[in-house]
Amino acid sequence: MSSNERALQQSSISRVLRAGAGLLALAAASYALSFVRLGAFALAVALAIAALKALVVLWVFMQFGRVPASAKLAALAAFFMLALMLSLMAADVASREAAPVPPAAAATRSP
Amino acid sequence: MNSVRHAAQFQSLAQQDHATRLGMWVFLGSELLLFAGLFALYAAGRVAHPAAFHEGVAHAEKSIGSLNTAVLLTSSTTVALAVESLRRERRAAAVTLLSITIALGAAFFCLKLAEYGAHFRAGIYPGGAGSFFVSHGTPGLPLFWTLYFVTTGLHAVHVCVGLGVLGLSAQAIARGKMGGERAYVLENAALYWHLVDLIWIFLWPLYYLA
Amino acid sequence: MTVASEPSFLPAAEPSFARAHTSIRSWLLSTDHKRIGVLYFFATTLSLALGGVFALLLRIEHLTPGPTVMSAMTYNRLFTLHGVTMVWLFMIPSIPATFGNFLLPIQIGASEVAFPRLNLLSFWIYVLGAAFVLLAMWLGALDTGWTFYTPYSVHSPSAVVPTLIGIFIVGWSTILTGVNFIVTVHTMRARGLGWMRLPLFTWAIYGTSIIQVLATPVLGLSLLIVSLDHAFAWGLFDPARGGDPVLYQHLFWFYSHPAVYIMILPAMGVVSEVISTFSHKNPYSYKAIVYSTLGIAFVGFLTWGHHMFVAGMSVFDAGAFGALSMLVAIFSAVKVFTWVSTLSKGSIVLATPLWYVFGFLILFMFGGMTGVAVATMSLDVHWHDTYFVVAHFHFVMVGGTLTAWLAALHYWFPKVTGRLYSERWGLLGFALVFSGFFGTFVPQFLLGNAGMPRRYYEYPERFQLLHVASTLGSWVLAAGLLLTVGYLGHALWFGRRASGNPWASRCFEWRTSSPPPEKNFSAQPELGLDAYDYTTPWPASEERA
Amino acid sequence: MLRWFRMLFRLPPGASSFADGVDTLHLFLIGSTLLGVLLLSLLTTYFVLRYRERSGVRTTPVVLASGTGELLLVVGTLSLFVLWWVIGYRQYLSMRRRPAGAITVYVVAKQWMWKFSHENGALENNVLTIPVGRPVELLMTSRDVIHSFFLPAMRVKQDVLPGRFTTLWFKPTAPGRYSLFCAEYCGISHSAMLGEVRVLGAEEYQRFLADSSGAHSLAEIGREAALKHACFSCHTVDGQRHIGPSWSRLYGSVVTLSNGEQVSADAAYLTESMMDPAARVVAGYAPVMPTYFGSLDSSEAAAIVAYIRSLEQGPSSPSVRLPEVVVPPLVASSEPKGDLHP
Repeated sequence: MSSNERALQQSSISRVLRAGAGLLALAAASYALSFVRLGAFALAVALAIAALKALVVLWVFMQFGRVPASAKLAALAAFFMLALMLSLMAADVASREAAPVPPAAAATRSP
Repeated sequence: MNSVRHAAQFQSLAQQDHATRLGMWVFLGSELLLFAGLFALYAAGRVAHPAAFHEGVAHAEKSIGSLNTAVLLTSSTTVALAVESLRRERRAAAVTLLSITIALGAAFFCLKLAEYGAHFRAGIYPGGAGSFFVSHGTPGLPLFWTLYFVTTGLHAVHVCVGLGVLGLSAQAIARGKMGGERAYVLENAALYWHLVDLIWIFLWPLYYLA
Repeated sequence: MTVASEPSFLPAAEPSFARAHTSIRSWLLSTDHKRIGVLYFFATTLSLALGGVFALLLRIEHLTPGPTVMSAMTYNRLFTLHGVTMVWLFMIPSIPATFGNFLLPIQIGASEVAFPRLNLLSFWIYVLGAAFVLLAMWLGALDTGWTFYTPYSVHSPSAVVPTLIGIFIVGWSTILTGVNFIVTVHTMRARGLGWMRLPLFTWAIYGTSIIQVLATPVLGLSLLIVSLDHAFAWGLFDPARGGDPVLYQHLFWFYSHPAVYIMILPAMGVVSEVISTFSHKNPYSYKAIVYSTLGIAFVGFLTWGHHMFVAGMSVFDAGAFGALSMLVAIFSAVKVFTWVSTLSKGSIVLATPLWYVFGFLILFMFGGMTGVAVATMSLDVHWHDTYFVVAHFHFVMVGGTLTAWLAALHYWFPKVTGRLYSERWGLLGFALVFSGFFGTFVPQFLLGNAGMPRRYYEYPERFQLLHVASTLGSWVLAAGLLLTVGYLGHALWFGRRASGNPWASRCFEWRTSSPPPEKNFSAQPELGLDAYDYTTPWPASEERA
Repeated sequence: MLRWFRMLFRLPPGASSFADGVDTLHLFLIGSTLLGVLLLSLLTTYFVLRYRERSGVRTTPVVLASGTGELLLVVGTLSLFVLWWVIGYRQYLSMRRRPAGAITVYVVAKQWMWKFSHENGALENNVLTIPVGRPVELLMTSRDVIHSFFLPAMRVKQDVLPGRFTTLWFKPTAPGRYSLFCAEYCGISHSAMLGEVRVLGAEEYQRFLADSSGAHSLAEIGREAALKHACFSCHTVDGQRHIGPSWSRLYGSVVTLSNGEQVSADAAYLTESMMDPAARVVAGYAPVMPTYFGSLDSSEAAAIVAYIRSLEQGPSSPSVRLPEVVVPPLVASSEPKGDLHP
């Protein structure tokens, strides 16, 4: 088949080990950061580190770079659908105008 | 080791390798979307009840969760190493590394059960049942915990499936049925394990850290 | 452009796929994609018959405003079963699993799908899922409607959980078939058959598989959650515990709107094939149809909110979904324009498949435009959950997919069975089906305008006339379908023998014998001549039915 | 023109301010659909007749799409769709944006009946009486599953959700009796959950208000409900601090919350504090108030808000005297509580 099949075969062991160590380091950092009072940024920082770890797993362990193009497309399409569903559902809940209780026209005290 | 013949419908082993790899990635896409609904419910729930989700995270078993993260990340590394050693025809190393991965996966599962036990003792049950919710009345708190149980439960099921698949691969290598040419069977099993790890990478911050 | 060499029309030396092995076990456990297609055909046709019986009972009940033949409980269970059986057991698997399985490998010049054993496993998973749904029917069925809206679906005392498990299992069969077809098209194409030379039916099945793989897991999840809520009262959507029923509707429609495109895309593939073959002409714009297929497959995911304009969704989301829904409608319009333009300067032969395709065009234009009408937000406020919406989706599902399924049945009947059906009966069948369909569902548009809500056991007297008209129409439609079963069954044994290419088509599946041998092509399939190149004359040996 | 269209397409006569706009868009849209279908059918018939197969000729020239023709059709159709979306969205917005000064009616949908409570305390089951010509706003919630308030003649519909308030407004333009349907499947008697909206002339409506308002203003009913739910065990009405803030001079005043924000104690804040007390706690008070969600339905909540509002000018002066006659128990309170599953 194409040459990239052969390239998939050999990926250096030290690269895998370094990636593994990096992942554990990132996890430790995220754990440590969770004790710091970051307030609103806490979730953003944690998710950013998680995204970084995810990229390492995808790129080094799953060799996303050297996978056939159609497989890359499938993965990206799935991620796009996840993001689409998540954003539109959260937007719905966020942008829902709360139904105010109109001031009860008290019969006695209305100005 | 006899040269492995490709299945009838394929013209060459490379085409079979390409097909199974593509099939696996498309299947991983559908697995990701199975969890997408739960992440979407978390996002919508967090927007609707920010206070409840903060309180929920505060009561999570952060230590067990973080230990589980370390366990799963290490198992991801060992399964990747197993794939590399099988590619270099070092079967014994591959089998040992796979056994370590399976052991770590089992450890993750046991830790998860222990964590559930801790929650039950604390009176946290799915559906907002349990004494915990009597004293903690924040609206939306039962939603957080039910979502936690459903998401981590479904993830635990996928961990078990992953363990099964890795076990079968290890057995096949040990019995010599899977060599360098047909390494893609182990690679696909490893891909599934990496997906399970990827999902946990995002579960951990959402339910334990922030 | 090489003039085609002698194609293999002569009956193949080796026996056809149906004759190769004749034991029951060889059929039930066969990994031959053609046999699995035939197995799916019988399973889905049984489901169609079952769903059709439910529909007829519902229509009979509506002959009078009050109770007619059944109680409210039975009626509520029947309309739910009609929905569940038709959507998951017939509409979604019918064209992709039956004709997709049978024809996809042949149309790309391959001998088999990429994963034959997985293909067989998908069929038996479908049968297991259908068994669960039948078990639920036996246990008293459920009365939540095919949408299972919470909180009612969580509190309903009926057999909700077995049905949801059944649909969950059928869902997995759809995903595995989708994965199988995507990999087949990507890796098993014959040498020299580029993406832009694939037959349009293959493109339609490929687009459908993308939707199946990406949308079905979300349905699996939402049904799993409703099952847990129903069984253990976990209340993930229970407002008292922080949940929100509208979120369930988001998850459900995220699957269910792409699901309606799973139902219509294969039908569009059939129409493209039939129009090109019977007008013996290249499609007016091959690229337009391919890109609109892919457009529908992806943009179909963005529009699910138009089912929830009055459900309590925020105004911002409602506006966004309304606009996106208009975008997806344009792809269907492009297809209709392209089909009609393909007819010009052709050499048109009027046969039953083409009659069904003309029926499809009329009904799909009505159905599609009323879809755009219902997606127009202020009009949807009046029409939502009324018979107008029922009429709209029956126009696109029955008028669209069922009509295209009948067209496919007649078009590929010679290829699958090696026999020819009689055109006269075919035309009569079409006339009954088309007029019966019109009689059934046009009154329902008017009922919807008048404000008759859907899923009503009893209704005010002023709607009775239209209901009676609709019921009479449904009897004519049923008669047409029964007649079709009759003459096609007759043709199976007594029909004239069909050659490899009775319709003088250039598409690849007509370049092998009918029915094809087990490995699809007796010799190496020569696909040099394009699938829609009607400029070179085909050798004289090609006879016409 | 519209009259013909409504008669031909079985549309009910328009009885609200939305009806004409919606029906005109409907006519424009369905009209162009019919025209489009007719044109394409004629074109297909012409092609079939013109290009029938001449005996044996089965080869045809390759005809490739002209880019511009295709583009024109696409852009034309798409602009038509977008135009419909723009008109539709504007009308939808006007349906969702509530006018000021509308008559408010609280609607409680319950498995298989509608309960209306007017501002003057009048309660009606399955029949809603409103005046012609004045906008009316319905504040709706459900006690069990999802229902949907549907008035075909007014061209309005809105799902009624449990655990949440949804609103719907319309301005009736013609007196008469209009049928009310439940449009979301809600169980075995979904098709029996019918109702009626009676639109009266101005003076009949006043007569209806007079004889149906009973002896008590909403504030008095509110005080009654507050007594029943033991609000006074934590809240005083004469300005003194207690476990909870005092209700005297509370309505409309600006209160500082525990997180330092300032918010005006209007009806929305008060209702939210009843349903979700911990959300925005006033500074200096412990968040110990239990939630009343589920045990206090919308009409009682509105009545309590009215009572708090009646204390705007100062401590509860004797002017709010309860009449000697025995106060009939609130209809709502006699309902069996908790038919919502635990």
